[in-house]
Amino acid sequence: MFDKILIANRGEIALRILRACKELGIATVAVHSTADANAMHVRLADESVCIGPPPARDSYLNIPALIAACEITGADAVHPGYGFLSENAHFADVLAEHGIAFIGPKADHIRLMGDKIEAKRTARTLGIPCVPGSEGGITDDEEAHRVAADIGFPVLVKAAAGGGGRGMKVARDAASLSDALATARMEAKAAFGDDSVYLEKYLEKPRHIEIQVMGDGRGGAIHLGERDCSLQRRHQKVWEEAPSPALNRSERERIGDVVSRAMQELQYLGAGTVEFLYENGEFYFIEMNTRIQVEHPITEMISGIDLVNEQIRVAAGAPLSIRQEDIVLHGHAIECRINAEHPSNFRPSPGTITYYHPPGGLGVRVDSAVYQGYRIPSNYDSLVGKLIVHGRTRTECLMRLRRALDEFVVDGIETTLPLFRALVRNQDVQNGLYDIHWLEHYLEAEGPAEIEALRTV
Amino acid sequence: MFDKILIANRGEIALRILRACKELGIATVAVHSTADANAMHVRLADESVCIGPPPARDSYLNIPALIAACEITGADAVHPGYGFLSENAHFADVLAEHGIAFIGPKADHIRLMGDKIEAKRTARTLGIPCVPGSEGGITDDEEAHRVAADIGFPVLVKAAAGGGGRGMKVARDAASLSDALATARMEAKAAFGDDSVYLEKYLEKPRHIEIQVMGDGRGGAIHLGERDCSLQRRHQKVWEEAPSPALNRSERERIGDVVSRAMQELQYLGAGTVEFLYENGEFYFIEMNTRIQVEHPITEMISGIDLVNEQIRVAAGAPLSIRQEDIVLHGHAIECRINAEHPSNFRPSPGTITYYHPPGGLGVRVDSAVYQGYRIPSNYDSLVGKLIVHGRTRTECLMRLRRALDEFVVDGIETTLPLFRALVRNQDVQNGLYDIHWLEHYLEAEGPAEIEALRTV
Amino acid sequence: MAKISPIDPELVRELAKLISETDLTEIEVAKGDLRIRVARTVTANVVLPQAAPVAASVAALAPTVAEVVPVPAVVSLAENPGTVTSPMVGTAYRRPSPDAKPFIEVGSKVQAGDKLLLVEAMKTFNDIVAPRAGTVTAVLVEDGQPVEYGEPLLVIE
Amino acid sequence: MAKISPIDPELVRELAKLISETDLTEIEVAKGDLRIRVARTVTANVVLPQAAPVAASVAALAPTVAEVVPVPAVVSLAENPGTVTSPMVGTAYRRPSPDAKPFIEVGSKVQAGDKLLLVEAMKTFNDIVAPRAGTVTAVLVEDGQPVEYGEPLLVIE
Repeated sequence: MFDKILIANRGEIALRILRACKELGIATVAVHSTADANAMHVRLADESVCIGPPPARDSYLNIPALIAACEITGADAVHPGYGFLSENAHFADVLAEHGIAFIGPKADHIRLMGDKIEAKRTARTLGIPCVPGSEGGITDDEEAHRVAADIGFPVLVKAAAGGGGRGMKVARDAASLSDALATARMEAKAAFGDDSVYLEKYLEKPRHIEIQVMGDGRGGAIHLGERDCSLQRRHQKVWEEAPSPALNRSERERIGDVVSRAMQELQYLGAGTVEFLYENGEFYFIEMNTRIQVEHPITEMISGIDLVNEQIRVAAGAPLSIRQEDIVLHGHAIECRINAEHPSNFRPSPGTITYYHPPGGLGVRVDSAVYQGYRIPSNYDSLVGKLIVHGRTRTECLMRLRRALDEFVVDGIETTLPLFRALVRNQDVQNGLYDIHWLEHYLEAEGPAEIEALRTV
Repeated sequence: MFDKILIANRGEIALRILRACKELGIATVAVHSTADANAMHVRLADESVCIGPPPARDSYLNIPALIAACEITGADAVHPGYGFLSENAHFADVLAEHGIAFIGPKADHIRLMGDKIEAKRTARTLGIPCVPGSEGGITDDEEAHRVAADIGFPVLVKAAAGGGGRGMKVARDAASLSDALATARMEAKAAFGDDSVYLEKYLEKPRHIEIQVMGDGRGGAIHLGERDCSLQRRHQKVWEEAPSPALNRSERERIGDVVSRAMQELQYLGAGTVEFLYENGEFYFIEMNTRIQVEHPITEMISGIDLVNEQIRVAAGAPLSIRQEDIVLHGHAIECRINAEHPSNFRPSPGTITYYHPPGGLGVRVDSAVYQGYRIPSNYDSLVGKLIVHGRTRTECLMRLRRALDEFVVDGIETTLPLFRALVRNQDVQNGLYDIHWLEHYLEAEGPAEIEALRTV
Repeated sequence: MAKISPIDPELVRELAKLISETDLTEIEVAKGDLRIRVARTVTANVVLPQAAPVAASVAALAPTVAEVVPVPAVVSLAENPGTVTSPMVGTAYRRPSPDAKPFIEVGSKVQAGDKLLLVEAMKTFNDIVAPRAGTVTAVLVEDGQPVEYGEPLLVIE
Repeated sequence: MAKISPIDPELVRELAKLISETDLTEIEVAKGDLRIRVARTVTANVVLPQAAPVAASVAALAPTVAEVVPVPAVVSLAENPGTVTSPMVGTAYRRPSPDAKPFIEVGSKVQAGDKLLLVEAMKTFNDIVAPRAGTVTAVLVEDGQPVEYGEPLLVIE
């Protein structure tokens, strides 16, 4: 096992990693920019090193500074958290050159999954379902009709040379396909001087479903079920739950099995997430994240597995602590990402927290690095904390979330708490009837009024 | 189900009950003395009623005031919490007369278990093991030897008319029994004018082990395993854990089976705890508490059952939500009762909390009704809050408890946090090697110095 | 100096007015052998936003929130020595029976011991009597209104 | 005495204005036998015990706590315009090689651009040069001492 871990991150994930280290009896080194000298993880760490000025490129992304911090403290491993250098293969390489362990996947796998085209090709090779479409450009209408019938309507006709939405047409049935092809070709020709197009299955109301995996790097790999992260705003996840209200057990086992077998074949090491769009019972690969994710706690709540603890163990060469057959998912968990933002117009609201009182009691977990008197710096993301709630059923979880949101007090700054108070009361959310577009539509319609009504009375 | 529950209590348990009500969608009425007008449960309740001045006898123990509060708010049920009126059969009767449900056992069972002699007789009848001894007074030495051989040495020779330790002698073997009998008789004769004595098994280093039960009042009853509450100071529990480090699975199942069958026979309703002393693999009944207990959360953490939710359901006539065979105990949980007291001399320290930051993260639960700026009144008990920690193993639980205790900040008053920081680092505690006398001995020996060293650096 | 009081109340009042007007905490003036120093401790209002935020968030979140008794108002009324408060939780009645006329009205002159109201709790009617003689200047409860312990019922001046 | 008030309200008001304008907490003026003193307690800065309690409890609990850089000292030294701070995390060296003599000592006169120290990070030695001419009045690091970003290395006056 490692003796001393340097935590190359800040905020709640730095604290999360610090807690896992303490619980494993491993000494901790916090690094921080000058803006984070008073951060909670700095205060609680055994040692701390200031690595640079506030801009992330000069501090949290500063590889020489991080290596030097390892050297002067004698840290034998680095946990990169999420964001920053967590998916930087070069960082993993440099650490390896210096004989310092990187708590994450092999550099090759980071590189592979960081290249979106290569990632998709690999996924397909590994048997992970991708969005079906024509292999290459199509110039023949008959062939287009054959391919469309094969992948099923609606289909998206895309200019092969295209991008930015130009030359993209949706055909909902065979009758409209010829028109769509003609129009797309014309636009493609005009825009790119090339009228070849390709077809792809068009997903109208997909959900975002991702599978948590964990591998030992030697061909052992398991999955820990899915998370449903469909409630997004500008591609940012807002509310995540596990399991997905849309999946049944056999779907879960089917996709979980596919993914874990792929990870075994890849000899994947550490924690990872395979992300899919999901519609009408089918999964379509988007990308793979080769790191711990913000929303990992909901998987911990239903599986009983400490994912960061597990990351550290396998990075140190230990086998996985659990076998696939030992994993039993219990109940339901939801995470709300509480940001320092106006709850309905999402304007950032950095500043000092003048009063802070997190909720407590059964089934309530708060992962947050803030405290009363803490000033949220404007240099980094606006995450105040994550409220994670567990219940024996989804209904119990929703009721508990509602009461926990009602107890949560964060004063001095604007937060997105009222957004979640509105969401937990929303019929669609309660029924689990939402897709990746739902939240954007809600925020364009009745959302802002409902959120504002729940700010204060 | 009930529409509106009046919570006839204060502090953390009032908040605990309020949370359960909110999660069931039941409206809440908080009652409070004038000293508790700013209490958290009052602030979070749907309605609140001031029922009297600070002394408990005029407020929280004031039955007419509580009935009147039910009447003016239209509450259809009362949850009494623990302490105060929770084991007052008369209160249950008066509520029944007024057509208000009492969320607790039948009045007869409260009465039965409230009478210590009657409780022991009933326990014996129900097959619950009690401390073995002679049936009545013994005057004949030969009979005494026969009985002693039967119950096993060491035995306690007690004056039948005695009390307060006078006329009590311990005989460790047959050889010393005659002496002990003679001395005890002489002292008994001198003190009470009656030299008849009786024999009882003498427990030298017992543990306090209690079994959590839950009954539907119609003959359905289950147990949820045990709690080990041996770490006590002046008969006050300080640190509780579940499961007990001293019990194995077959012992747990054996005593659980005995107790749940007894509760079935009794047609017990609601939550209850059967308390035992435990030594050398044997259980000896002490008493039964006919209420929810302070330490109930550790059972919730390992069983996944919300005991207060279950109490409310069965009080409303619902069946138990779980069968015995559905109960699987997962991992290990420890509760620390953090009091507003000096950590080594236990002088009460009421006052205002000037800074409050509870720990968070995976496996950490805080049940507390305090907040920054809250003044702990001197009128009631000194419980600041309960820190409850869960882990997959006892070791993980201890490591997590240690890090959670390190994160916990309560300023402005003295608290017993340093006591727990010392206990979690203690070898005996880590090894689970303690009995009901351990903490008192520790506090007379190295305890105070170790605790003081962990106050501040 | 010994003959007349060295204190000039007017002077002190003038300084007091000045100190509060100017937001100062201390003024010292000396002229000749007269020296006056006035000071004011600005109550270091370590305004812990206790009640407010929690109450606000609760109120914000519980659309079913019932009428919470306005504690600040109660406190200030309760501090008025002429206020008669309820000695128990119950229901206040202003008349002995539904058809009878109220025991008292605003303006009624009362003697110590005069019956003012009834508070019913557990089917028992408890007399609320005047603690002293005076005139009823305010009646703060409706007939049949639920009252809690310590709630102001009426004011006798 | 009684005829004219010793208080000149205008004077006090003027002083009050001055005190708040200047951020002073006390002004005393004497002229002839008139003496006026005004004071203002700066609004009790709701001192949130942020750093203290957490740090204290942490320190209390982690017997393995390593040397935490004394932030207050750093801050005050860092504010000194003559202080040269480390531009990176690394290990500071005072001499070009183990046998050589130090680049500078306390009392050394330096020109802008003179080499003062080396900071090694990732096997690279980085020169720390004098930002201006002056005399070295303090050297704050030992040879081979780990330094963090912004840590004061020496002072040139």
